[in-house]
Amino acid sequence: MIWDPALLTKIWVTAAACLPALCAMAPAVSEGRCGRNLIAWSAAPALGAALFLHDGSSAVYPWVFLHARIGIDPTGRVFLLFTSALWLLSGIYATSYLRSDPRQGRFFFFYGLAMSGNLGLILAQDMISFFVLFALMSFASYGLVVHTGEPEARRAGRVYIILVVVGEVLLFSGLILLAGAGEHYDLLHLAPGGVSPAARLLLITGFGIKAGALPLHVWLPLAHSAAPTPASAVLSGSMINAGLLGWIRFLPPGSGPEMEPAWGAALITAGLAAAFYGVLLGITQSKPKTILAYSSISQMGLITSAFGLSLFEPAASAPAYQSVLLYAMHHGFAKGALFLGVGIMPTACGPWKSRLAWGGLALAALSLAGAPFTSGSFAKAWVKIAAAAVSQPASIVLPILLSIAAVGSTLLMGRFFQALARSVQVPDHAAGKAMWIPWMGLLAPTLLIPTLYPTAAPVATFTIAAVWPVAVGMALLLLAWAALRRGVSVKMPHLPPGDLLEIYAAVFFGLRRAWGHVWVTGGVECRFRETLEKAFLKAFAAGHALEAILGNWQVSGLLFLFLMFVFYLTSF
Amino acid sequence: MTFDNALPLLILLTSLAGGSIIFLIPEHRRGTRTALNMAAALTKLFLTAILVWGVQHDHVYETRLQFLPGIDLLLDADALSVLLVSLSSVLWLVTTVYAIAYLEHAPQSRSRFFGFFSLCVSSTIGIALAGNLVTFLLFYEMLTLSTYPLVVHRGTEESMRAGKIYLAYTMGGGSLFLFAVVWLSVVVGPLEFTEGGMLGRFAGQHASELRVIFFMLVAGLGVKAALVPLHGWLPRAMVAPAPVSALLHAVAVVKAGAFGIVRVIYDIYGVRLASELQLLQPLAVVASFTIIYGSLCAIRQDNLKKRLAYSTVSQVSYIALGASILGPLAAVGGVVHLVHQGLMKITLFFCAGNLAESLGIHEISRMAGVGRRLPATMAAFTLGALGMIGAPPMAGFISKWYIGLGALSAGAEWVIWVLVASTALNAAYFLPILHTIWFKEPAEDLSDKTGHARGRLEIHWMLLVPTVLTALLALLCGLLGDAPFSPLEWSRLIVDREFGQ
Amino acid sequence: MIERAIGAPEMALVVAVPLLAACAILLVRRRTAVLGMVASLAIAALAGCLIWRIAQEGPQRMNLGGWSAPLGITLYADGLSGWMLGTTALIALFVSVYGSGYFHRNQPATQFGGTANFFWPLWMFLWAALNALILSADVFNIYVALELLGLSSVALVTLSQAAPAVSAAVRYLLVSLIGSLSYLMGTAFLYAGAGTLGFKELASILHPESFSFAALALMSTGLCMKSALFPLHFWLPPAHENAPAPVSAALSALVVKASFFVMLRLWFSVFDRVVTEEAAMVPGILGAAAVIAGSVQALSAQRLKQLVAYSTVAQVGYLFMVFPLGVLNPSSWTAVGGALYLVSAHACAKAAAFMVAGNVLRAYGHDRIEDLRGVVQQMPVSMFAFAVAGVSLIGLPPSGGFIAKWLLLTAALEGPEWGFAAVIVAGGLLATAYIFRVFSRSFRNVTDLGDFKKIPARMEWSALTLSLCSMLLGLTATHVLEFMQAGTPLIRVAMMEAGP
Amino acid sequence: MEPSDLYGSVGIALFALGIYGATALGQFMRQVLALNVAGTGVFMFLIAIAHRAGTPVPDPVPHAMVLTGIVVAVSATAFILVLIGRLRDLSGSSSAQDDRDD
Repeated sequence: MIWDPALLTKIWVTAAACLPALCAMAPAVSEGRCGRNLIAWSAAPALGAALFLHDGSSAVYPWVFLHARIGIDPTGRVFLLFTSALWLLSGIYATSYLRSDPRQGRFFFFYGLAMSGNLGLILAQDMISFFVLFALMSFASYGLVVHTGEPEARRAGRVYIILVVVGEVLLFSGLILLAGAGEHYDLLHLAPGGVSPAARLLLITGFGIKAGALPLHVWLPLAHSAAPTPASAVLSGSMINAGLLGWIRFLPPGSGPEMEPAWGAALITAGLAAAFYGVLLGITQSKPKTILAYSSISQMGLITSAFGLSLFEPAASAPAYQSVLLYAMHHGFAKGALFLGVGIMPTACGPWKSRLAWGGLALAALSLAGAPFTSGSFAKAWVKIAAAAVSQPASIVLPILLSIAAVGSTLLMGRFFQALARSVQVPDHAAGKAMWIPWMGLLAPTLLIPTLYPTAAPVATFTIAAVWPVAVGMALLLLAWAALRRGVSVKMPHLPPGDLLEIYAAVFFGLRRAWGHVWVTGGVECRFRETLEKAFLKAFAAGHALEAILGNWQVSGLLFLFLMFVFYLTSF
Repeated sequence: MTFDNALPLLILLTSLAGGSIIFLIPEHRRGTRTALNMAAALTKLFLTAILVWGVQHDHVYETRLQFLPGIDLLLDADALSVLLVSLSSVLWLVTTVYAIAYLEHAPQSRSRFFGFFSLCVSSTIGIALAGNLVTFLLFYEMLTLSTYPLVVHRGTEESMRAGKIYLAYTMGGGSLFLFAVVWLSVVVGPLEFTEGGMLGRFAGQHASELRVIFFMLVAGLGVKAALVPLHGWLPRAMVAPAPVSALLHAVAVVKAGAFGIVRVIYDIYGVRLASELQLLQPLAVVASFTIIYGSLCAIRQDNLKKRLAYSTVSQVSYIALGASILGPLAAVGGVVHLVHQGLMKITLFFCAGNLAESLGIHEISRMAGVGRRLPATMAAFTLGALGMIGAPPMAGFISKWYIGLGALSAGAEWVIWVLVASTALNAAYFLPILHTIWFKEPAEDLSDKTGHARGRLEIHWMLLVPTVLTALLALLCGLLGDAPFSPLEWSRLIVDREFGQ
Repeated sequence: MIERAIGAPEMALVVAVPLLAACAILLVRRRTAVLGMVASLAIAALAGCLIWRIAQEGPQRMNLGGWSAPLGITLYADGLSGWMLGTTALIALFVSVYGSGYFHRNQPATQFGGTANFFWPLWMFLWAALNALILSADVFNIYVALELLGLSSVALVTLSQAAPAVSAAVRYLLVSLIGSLSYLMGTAFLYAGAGTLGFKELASILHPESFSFAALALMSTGLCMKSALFPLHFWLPPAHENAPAPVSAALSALVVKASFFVMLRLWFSVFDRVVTEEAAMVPGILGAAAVIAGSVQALSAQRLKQLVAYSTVAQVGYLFMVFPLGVLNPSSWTAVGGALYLVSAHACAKAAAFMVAGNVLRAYGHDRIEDLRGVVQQMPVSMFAFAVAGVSLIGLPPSGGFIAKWLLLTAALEGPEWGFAAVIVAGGLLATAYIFRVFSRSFRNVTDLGDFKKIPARMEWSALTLSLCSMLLGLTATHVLEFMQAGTPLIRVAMMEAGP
Repeated sequence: MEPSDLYGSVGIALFALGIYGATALGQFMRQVLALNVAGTGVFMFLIAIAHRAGTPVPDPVPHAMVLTGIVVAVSATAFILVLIGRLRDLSGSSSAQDDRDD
C-alpha cells in the first residue's frame, strides 16, 4: 500500500537530505522569488524529521555511491535539530537580506547545495556518504564566502578553498586507512579501538579544519566575516559543527576499555588553548563579525576539550558527551543569533526596534558568556560536571580553566558590543519582518533549551561557580568602560584577521619562488631536441660526403673488385 | 561462422567500413556524410550492447583469421575489452555529433577528417578486442597512423610540427614494442591474452629475458600512455581540433597505451609472475612520478588545452599505477579509471572546444566570467574539473578511493601520499579556473564570435548536448557507483576474473 | 619453335608471348597501347594459370624443343619462381595500365608522344626477359636473360630524352655489363669445374672447392652490383630518378629484384654446400649498411623521385640480410620467406610510390618536396596511395611489409644476429621519417595552389590499386608462404625434411 | 702445360684487366673498350675449357655460350655507342664524372 509507514519514512529521510539540493536547481532554471523561498524552506523536512521521526528510521540506496545509507540516530537527531533550524531561519532571513542583490540567484544556489550537504552528512550512516556530503558542503560554501566579490571576500575564498582541499585530502587518506582493505564503511558500528594512530591523527586534523581548531583556524575569521550575514550565521553556527560531528562519528567516544586517554588529553589541551587564543586575538579585532568568528574559535575550543574529556576517562565519558551535544546546540543557536543580529542592526530604525535589537543581541551574548538561566550556563555546567568527574588533579584544574575561559568570552562579547556600536551608522532602510522573525526564532532557544532540553533539567545553574565568571567579566567590562569614559586610551595591538595566515602565506610564496627558480625542465627538453637536430644534420652531411665519394667510378670500381675478393676469401 | 564468432568483427567493421566509405563521399554531400556517420555509430552502439550482455552471461565471442603461420589474427571479447569497447563506442557517437557541428565552418576536408576519425576509432576497438599481442600490435600501429592526419588536420605550421613530434614519439615507441613482441614470441611462442596471465607456466624460466622484454613492452606502450619522460608529444598534440583532442585524450591514443599496459601485466605476464619478477614496483614508481610531474607542469600552463593535456599526462598514469599495485582493489581502481578519466576528460575538452568555438578564448586568463555567457558548458566543465580533482561524488573519487584501498591492502602506503599530493595539485590547477569562470567579472565583451549561438541556447545544440551528456555520465558513474553495469561493477567483474576468484 | 611441350605450356608461353607481342608492336606501330594492354592481360592470365598449376600439381619442368640440358633450354618453375612470376605479372600489368596513361599521345607533355611507340615493345622485351630469368633452370640462360633485361631497361630509361637521363642510362648500362660479364666468368668457372650448368645437377655436384668459391665470388659480386647493393648503388638513383615514371616503377619494383632473386637461388639452392657463414655475413653487413645509408640519403633528398629511389637502395638492403639470417639459422625458411615476401610487398609499394611521384611531376611540372604544399587537397587519391605504400615500406601492420619485417625479425632473434634485428627496426623508423617528410609538406593547407594539370584517372587509380595490393599481402601470408615452399626450393630445408 | 691452360689463364688475365679498366678509367669510351677486352677474356677462357683431353672433338657447350656471348656483347656495344653519341649531342660531355646530376 502507498502509505506504508516504512516507505513514508524512507521518502521523508531522503527528502530531508536531498530536497535542498533539488530546490537549488530552481534558480538555475527560473530566476524568481518563489525559487528562493523554496530553497529557504527546503530545510523544513529535515527539521520535521529531527522532531518527529523515531531513531533508527533509515533509507538504503545500494546503487548510490558505495551502498549509501542515511537515517536518524540519537546523536544525529540533536545535530539535525539545530542545524536544520539554523539553515531554515537564516534562509528566510536571507530572502529579504539579499532581496536587492543582483546575484542572489547564485547565492541561493550555493546555499541550497551547502544545506543539502550539511543536513545530509548528519543523516549519513556510512563513511562514503558522509565524506561525499561533507565535500559537497565544503565546496558549495565557497560560493557563499566569495559572494560579495569584494577583494577581502576573494582573499577569504582563496584561503578557505585551499584549506578545504587540504582537509579533503587529509580526510581522504584518513578514511582510506580507516576503511582498510575490507570494503566495510558502516559508521555507526565503528570499533573505536580499530582506528590506527595515523588514521586518527588525519581524521582529527581533517575535521579540525572545519571545526576551526588551532592552528588551522586561519580561514575562519576571514570567511565568516567576508560572507553575507546569513551565510556567516550558517557557517559559524552549523557548518562549524559538521567538523565536530565528524570527530564524534569517526572517533566515537570510548566506552569502558577503549578509552584513549592520550588523545583525550591532547584534545583537552588543544581545546583550552584555542579557547584562550580565540579570546585574546578576538579582543584585538575591530570588525564585529571578525570578533564573532574568533569567539567561535574559542567556543569550539571549549567543545573540543569537552570532547576530549569524553575520550579521557570512563567516568567523564557520558556527561562529557552530553555536554558536547548540548554545547554544540547552544553555540549553534547563539552564534547564529549574534550574526543575524549584526545584520539586523542597520535596519533597526526607531527607538523600539533598536532597543529590541540591542536587547536581543545582549541576550545572545550573555548566553554565550554563560549567564544564568541561559542555554550557555547549562552547557558550561555540563562541561564542568564532566570535568569534575575525572580524577585528580585534572578535576581541580579544569573547572578553573573553564571558568577563566568563560570570563574571557564575557570580555570578548563586551569588545563585540563596543565594535558593533562603533560600526553601526544611522539606520537607512526598514527591513521587513522576514528578517526579524527568524532572528527571534534563533534567540528563543537560548532561553527555551534549559526548560525543554531533557537532560538540562537536573543541573543547577544558579551557583556561585556558574555565576562568578560572568560577574567578573561584567565588572571588568564596567571598569574598562569607565576608564574609557575618563579618556584613558588603551592602544590595542592590531593583528590582521587570520593571524597565523600571514606566516603561512609567507612560507608558501617563498617556497613557490624557490620552486620557480629550480624549474628548468622545459629548457632541458629544448636543449635535448637541439642537440638531436644537430646530430641529424651532421649525419646528413656525412651521408652526402660518402655519397659523393661512392659516386666516383674509380672508388666504386675498386670496391667492386674488393668485394669480389672478400667473397672469395670468406668462402674458405 | 556463427553470430557469436562474427560479432567482434562486425563491431570492428561498422566503423572501419563506414570510415572507408566516408572517404569517398564528395565534400559538399554533408547530409549523406552525417547520416552515414550516425548510422555507423548507432549500429556500433547497438552491437556493443549485445556484446556487453553476452559477456556478462559468459558467452564466448571470438573471431579467428589466419595471419602468419602459427599466429592468428584473433578478435576476442573478454570483460576487459568490453570495458574499452563500450567506452569508445559511446564516446565515438558523442564525439561524432560534436565534431559535425564543430567542423561546420572549417575550411579543411570534412570527408578526410571523418574518414580518419572512424579509422581511429576502429583501431581503438581493434585494440580493445585484440585477443593476442600480435593483433594488439597491429591495431596499435594502425592507430598511430590514422591519428596523424587528425593531429595535423588544421594544416598550420604549428600543427605540422606537432604531428612530426607525435610521430617521432609514437613510432619510436611502436618499433620498440614491435621488437619486444617479436622477441617474446620467439622466446615463448604465440602470445594469446589469457586471464591470469599466459606466461604463468614459464615461471622460473628465462627470468632475465622476460624482465628486459617487459620493460621494453611497457616503454613502447608508455609512449602512448604518456609516461614521463615519454610524454612530450601529448601537450603539443593539443593543437588538433577539439573533438580530436577529446578523443585522443579520452579513448583513442592515450587509452590504448594504458590499456596495453594493463593487458601486458594481467593477461600476458599475470600479476603473480610480474610480482615474482619484481616488475611492478618500478612501474608504480614511474607512474607515481608521472602523476606528480604532470600536475606540476599543468599548473604552469595558461593555455587551457595545454593545461588539460598535462592533466591527462597525470591522470592516465592512475591506470598504470592501479595496475602495478598487487591486489584486486587497486586493479579495480586502475581499470575503472580507464572509463572515468575518459568521461571526465572528454567533457573538459568539449568545453574547451565550445569556448574556443563560440568566444575564441583559448587562455585561462581570458576566461573571466564566461560562466555567465556559457552556463551549461561551464557547469559541465565544473563537474569535469571536480571529478579530476577526485572530489566526491564525482567518478574520479571512486578511482582514487579504490587505488588507495588497494595500495593499503598491498602494504604500499606511500601510494596514498602520491594520491594525496596529486589531489592537492589537481585542485591547485583546476579550482582557480573555476573561480575565474564563475566569480570574476568579465574583462572583455563575450559576444558570440562565430554565430554558433542558436536562439535560447548558448551554443549550437550539437556542441552543447554532447558536453552536458558526458558531464552527466561522469557524475552518474560516481553517484551510482554500485549500480549494475556501472563501470565500477564491471571492473569488479573483470578483476574477479583476472584474479580468478 | 615449340614443337612439344613436356610440362606446362604456360611456362613457354609466358616467355614467348611478350617477345611476340614486342615484335608485333614494333611492326604495327599503330594503336600500340591497345596491343600492349591486350598482351599484358594475356601474359598476366598465363602467369595466373601457371601459378594455379604449381599450386595444384607442384613444381613444373620443361625442356624447350625437347632438347634436354646441357644443349637444350630447360625451364623450371617451383614455388619461388611461381611467386616471383606472379609478382612480376601483377606489377607489370598495372605498369602497363599506368603507362598507357602516361604515354598517351594527347598528353600535354609532348616529349613522350613520339617515344610512346618505343615504350611498348621495349616494355614487352623487359617482361619477357624477367619471365625467362625467373623460369630458367640453368646458370647460363640466366646470363642471357640478365643481358636482355639490362639492355631493355637501359633503353627504357633513355625514353625521356633529357641529358641526365641519357648519362644515367650509359652509367647504368656499363654497370650492368660489368655485372653480367663477371657473372658470365663465374658461369665459365662453374662449367670448367663441374661440367654442367643446370641447377639440379650443380646442387648435387658442387662442393667447397676453390673453383666453386671463385664462381660464387664472381657471380655474387656481379649480382650485388646489378641489384645496387650498397656501396655499389651509385648508378641506381640517377637512373630511376630520370627515367619516365612507369619505367622507374618497373625498374625499382622488378629489375632490381630479378638479380636478387638469382642470387637467392644460387646461394640457397645451388651453392648451398659451398657458402660459409663468413661469406654470408658479407652481403648481410652491406645490406645493413644500405638500410641506414639509403634511408639517410632519402631523408635529405630534394625531389620526390629521388627520395623514392634512395628508399629502394634501403629496401634492397633488407633483402640482402636474408643471406646471414638464412644461412646461420637452422630453419632458414623463415628468413627466405620473409625476404621473398618483402620482394613482392616492396615491389607493389615501390611501384605505387613511383607512380605517385610521376603523377605529381605530371600535375605540377615539378616534384620538389619543399613545394608540395596542399597536394593532399588536390590529389587525394594519389597521396592516399602514397600513404598506403608508405605504410608498407615502413613495415607497419597490416601491410605485406610488416609480415616480411616480422619474419626477418623473428629469424634475427631466433639466431644470434641481434644487430640485424636492431637495424631492421631502425630502418623502419628512418623510413617513417622520410615518408612523412612528404606528408608534413603535402598536408599543409594553402590557399594559392600552383598551376595544376589534370592527369588521367587511371594513373591515380593504378597507383592506388598497387598500394592496396601491398596492403592486402599482409592478410594472405599463411597461404603465400605455403605456396612458396612448393617443390622445397631450399636444399637445407629439403634435407631437414628428408632427414629424421 | 697444355696450350689450353695457357689460353685459359690469359683469358682470366684479360678479364681482370678489362674489369679493372671498365671501373677505373674515367671516360665512357675507354670503359666500353675495357669491357670488350674483359669480354674477350671470358670468351678465351670458355674456348679454353672447351678443349677436352684425349679427343679432338671439343665440347660444344662452351662454344654455344661464346657465340651467345659475342652476340650480346656486340649488340650491347653498339647500343652504348649510340647512347654515348646522343649524350655528346645533348650535353657535349663524354666523361662519367662531370655530369653527376646534383
